[in-house]
Amino acid sequence: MSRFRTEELLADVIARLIGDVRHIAVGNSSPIPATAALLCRARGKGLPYVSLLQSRKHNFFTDGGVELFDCAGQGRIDVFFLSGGEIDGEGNINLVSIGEHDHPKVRFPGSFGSAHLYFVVPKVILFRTEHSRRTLVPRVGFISAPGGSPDNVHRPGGPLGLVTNRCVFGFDKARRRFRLDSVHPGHTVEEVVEHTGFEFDRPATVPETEPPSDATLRIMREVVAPELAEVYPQFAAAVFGQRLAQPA
Amino acid sequence: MSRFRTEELLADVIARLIGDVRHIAVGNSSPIPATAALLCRARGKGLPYVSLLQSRKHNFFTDGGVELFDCAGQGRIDVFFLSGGEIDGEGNINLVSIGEHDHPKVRFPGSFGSAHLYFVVPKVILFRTEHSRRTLVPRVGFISAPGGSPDNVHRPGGPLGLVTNRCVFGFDKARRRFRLDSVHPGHTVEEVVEHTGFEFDRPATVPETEPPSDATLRIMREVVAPELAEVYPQFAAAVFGQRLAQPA
Amino acid sequence: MSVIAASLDEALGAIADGIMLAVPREVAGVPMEATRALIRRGIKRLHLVALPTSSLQADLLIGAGAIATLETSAVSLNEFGPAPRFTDAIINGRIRMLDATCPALHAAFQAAEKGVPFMPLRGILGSDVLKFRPDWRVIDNPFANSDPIVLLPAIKPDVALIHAPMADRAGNVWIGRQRELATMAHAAAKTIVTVEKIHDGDLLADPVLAAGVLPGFYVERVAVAAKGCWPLGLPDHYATDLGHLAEYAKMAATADGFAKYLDEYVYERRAA
Amino acid sequence: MSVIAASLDEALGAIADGIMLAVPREVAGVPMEATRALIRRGIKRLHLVALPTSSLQADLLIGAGAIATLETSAVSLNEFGPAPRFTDAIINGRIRMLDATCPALHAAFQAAEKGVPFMPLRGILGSDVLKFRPDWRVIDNPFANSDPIVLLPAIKPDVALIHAPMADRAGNVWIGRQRELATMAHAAAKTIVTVEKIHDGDLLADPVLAAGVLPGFYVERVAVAAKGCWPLGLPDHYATDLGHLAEYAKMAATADGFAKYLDEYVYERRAA
Repeated sequence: MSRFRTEELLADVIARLIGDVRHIAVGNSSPIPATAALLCRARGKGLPYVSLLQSRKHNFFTDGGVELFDCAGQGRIDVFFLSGGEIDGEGNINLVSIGEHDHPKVRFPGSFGSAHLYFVVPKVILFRTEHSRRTLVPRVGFISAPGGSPDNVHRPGGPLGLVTNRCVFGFDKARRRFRLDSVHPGHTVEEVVEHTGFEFDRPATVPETEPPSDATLRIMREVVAPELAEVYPQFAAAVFGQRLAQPA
Repeated sequence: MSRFRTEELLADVIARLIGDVRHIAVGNSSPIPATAALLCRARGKGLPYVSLLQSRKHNFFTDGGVELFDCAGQGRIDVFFLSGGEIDGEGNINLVSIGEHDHPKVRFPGSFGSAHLYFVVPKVILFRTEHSRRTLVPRVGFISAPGGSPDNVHRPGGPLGLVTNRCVFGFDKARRRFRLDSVHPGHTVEEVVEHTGFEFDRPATVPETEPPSDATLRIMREVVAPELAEVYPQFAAAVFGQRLAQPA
Repeated sequence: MSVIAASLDEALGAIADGIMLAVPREVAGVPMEATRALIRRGIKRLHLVALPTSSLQADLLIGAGAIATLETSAVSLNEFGPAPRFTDAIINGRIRMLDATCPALHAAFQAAEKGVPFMPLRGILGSDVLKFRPDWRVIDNPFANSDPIVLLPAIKPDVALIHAPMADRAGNVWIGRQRELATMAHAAAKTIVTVEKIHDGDLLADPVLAAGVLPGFYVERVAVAAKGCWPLGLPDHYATDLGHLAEYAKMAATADGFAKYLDEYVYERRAA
Repeated sequence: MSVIAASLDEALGAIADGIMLAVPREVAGVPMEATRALIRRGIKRLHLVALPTSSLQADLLIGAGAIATLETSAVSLNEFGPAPRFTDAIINGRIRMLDATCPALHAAFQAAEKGVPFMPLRGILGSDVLKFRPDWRVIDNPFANSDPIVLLPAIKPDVALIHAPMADRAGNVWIGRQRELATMAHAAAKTIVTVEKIHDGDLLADPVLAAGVLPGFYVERVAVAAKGCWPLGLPDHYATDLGHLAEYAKMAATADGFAKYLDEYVYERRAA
């Protein structure tokens, strides 16, 4: 069996995309991005700040539900994560519905804060573990938040890239187009092309996604996993064998 | 000597102007309006709420300095008190300066919240204990807050009347003009005319201001005075002989 | 009349059919016991505004036929998947859905809190959220050249219904960090609160407690509802009943199953 | 680098000549010890924004020649009468005065807090406050017909300087009910805090304390300044030194007297 689990690979990939920042915020039901954020913090010296919105412990907000968005509006959130029932080749995300708006065929939960955060958070990392033509589409059925905006629109933020279970796409803001940056071990470019509904750029040779180092795996399993268990007990147990604890 | 002090008369007059309301707010350095507000509360059964902005005890606000103004904007403050270095016959008040704005001859502290509260508090009671041609002028040198507004301006609030050391003026919102409603005991209409710089309406016979009843004086001296002492120790001592306490 | 109601049903009296009712997100403490009481009473045609999202509460009210219009940013059962009655009602066009985005709802409540007709907000431009909200406006920022910005109209609910750890007999409610509960109360015409318990003494007297208090001035009625968020949790007090939510997700997947759920857990008063 | 500064002067390092400095009203706790330290350092050309009013602090800074522009709604010594150095500077045109009204300043800070360019506010129309603020705008409410409303541009201070009862070693500051201190910190690029004392342990760990906390995330530097508001008071902690304020009012009435006051109480460090 492999030296690491897919979740560990994806968390490591995301941690590298995050880079050197001051504040990472992670929304609900995002255990892998949360793992990546806590990994960055475990490596750093007191920084970055990590706000897990579902957590009481890893969350400094004291001003109610508006503080996350105010904080982002102030330019004080450097990284956030978004997903989508559909994501298209221009980085538009759909969290609402497919089909006629008033009588849709499919309904998703809703846009949450995406229509604001996608505009004001400099590094928005798109994340979807189902990489298929059903999820990665030519054109979304509903734009919860657009991947790009006209030049006169106030938009310090936007998509940095898209991480899936098969590969990593970078996003070219000028051309509003994804670029295949690496394919995960055990996956192929052909497979990515076959399962991606939108057009994307790619170099002549696409590198394999760099696997997590032993040092990184050790930090994830020994430092991050126990912290994660407060918010994602099932995930921490399944992935890291962390003993189950009742969530706070 | 008289059965009551001028301060007690004025507080009683103001209490009658306040009438039956839910929430009275009183700004800084306003001991007589504060006495009137606490008198209304002492007579009521739990109502009205009284917010003395200088007090910790008689002040329920927990949302910082903005709450007073938000509360007023919500229509939840029924009565407030304003004064002015100058007050003119249209109810305009001047809390800023006299003379050329950039090089004034006289400078007052500033407008405080008047430019907002005068618009949104239904019953604003103007109060000035120096009734002279220096303070009650034909036209203020600077409009901190206007007495009236055009019909298309959102203005649920405005002046109810003006109480001075000599008399009580009512305010006619339609005609934007004061009307002499009563003259305090020991003062005369001629004296009011002589010391008032603006034109005002008056009936053929102007009644004397009704003096406070013994019951009212008892409540003021026995119930209100001790409450007042927290915020206005000197005033409570001078007017009601309340033992001096260090302000909170 | 004391602000402390003799019964939960009495406290909920002001919540009439057809009103605009504001309710909080899950981590702020959802008044589920009160929600069940409203369903038992047969509440109808609500315009429900969930600030900014909802889970079991909205799904339950929708399934029970209590909702005409739903205004929020998302409804789901989180780790237990989509909210089945919400999804079913939308796909079959049984409720009017006003899709929003979280900070837009916060801003709209803050506009009402300040007594202003609207609040500006960045982002949203070019989204279909904006396209399907003709009640929202876009203006050019008057302080710049060619800088479009969205304006959200104030949301003024008839009633805000919230749950909190405790209240005193003057109706002062301790909300702690859940500041949006204060914003909701400031924005709403009336606020009704269920609490875990009554605090003897004055919550405003102690400066440390007072920092987390919604003043009774804004509160219409208070009723005690111990474990009032069940099966959802009340942060720092009790956890979500995950087993029950899993059961709800399974039962509510079908109309029949949902009807059984109502019979078992709503119409039959559960033992506290 | 620890957020807790080794000295008050070190903590104030970010407050450079010519910056926009935001300070709170008297009841919120005025950092007077820090103000004296800035005067000793010879701070110059400040754009001082007092949210929403000031008393001794503004008068002292004006008298010391530290202020180029003052933006606030009122300056006075309250029961001790007009603020003499403020009045003198205005009448002799020595400072640029931006007269405001309290809720307009609160709204302008809230605009910066939300990252929006402006905030609307009722009232103000027809006042000379508006007439002398060409940086304020009036638009027609887009949600109504012929409904003029004032828009205030966001105020984004370079530094907010505040005082609070306590902070922990992570820079979390307990501000209690003084919520505008959080708004100031959210609006400002940097926030510097003096505190009565350092709290051992994590102020965010206890939900009751946490309700009154400004998170260290927003705080640049913290310095201990016991009795840091003297001669002003810190509500719930110590009262205003009325005798000293009376003395100040008398001395500051003349330029010579004010110079003597500076020598005695500012340049000569008072015994703590």
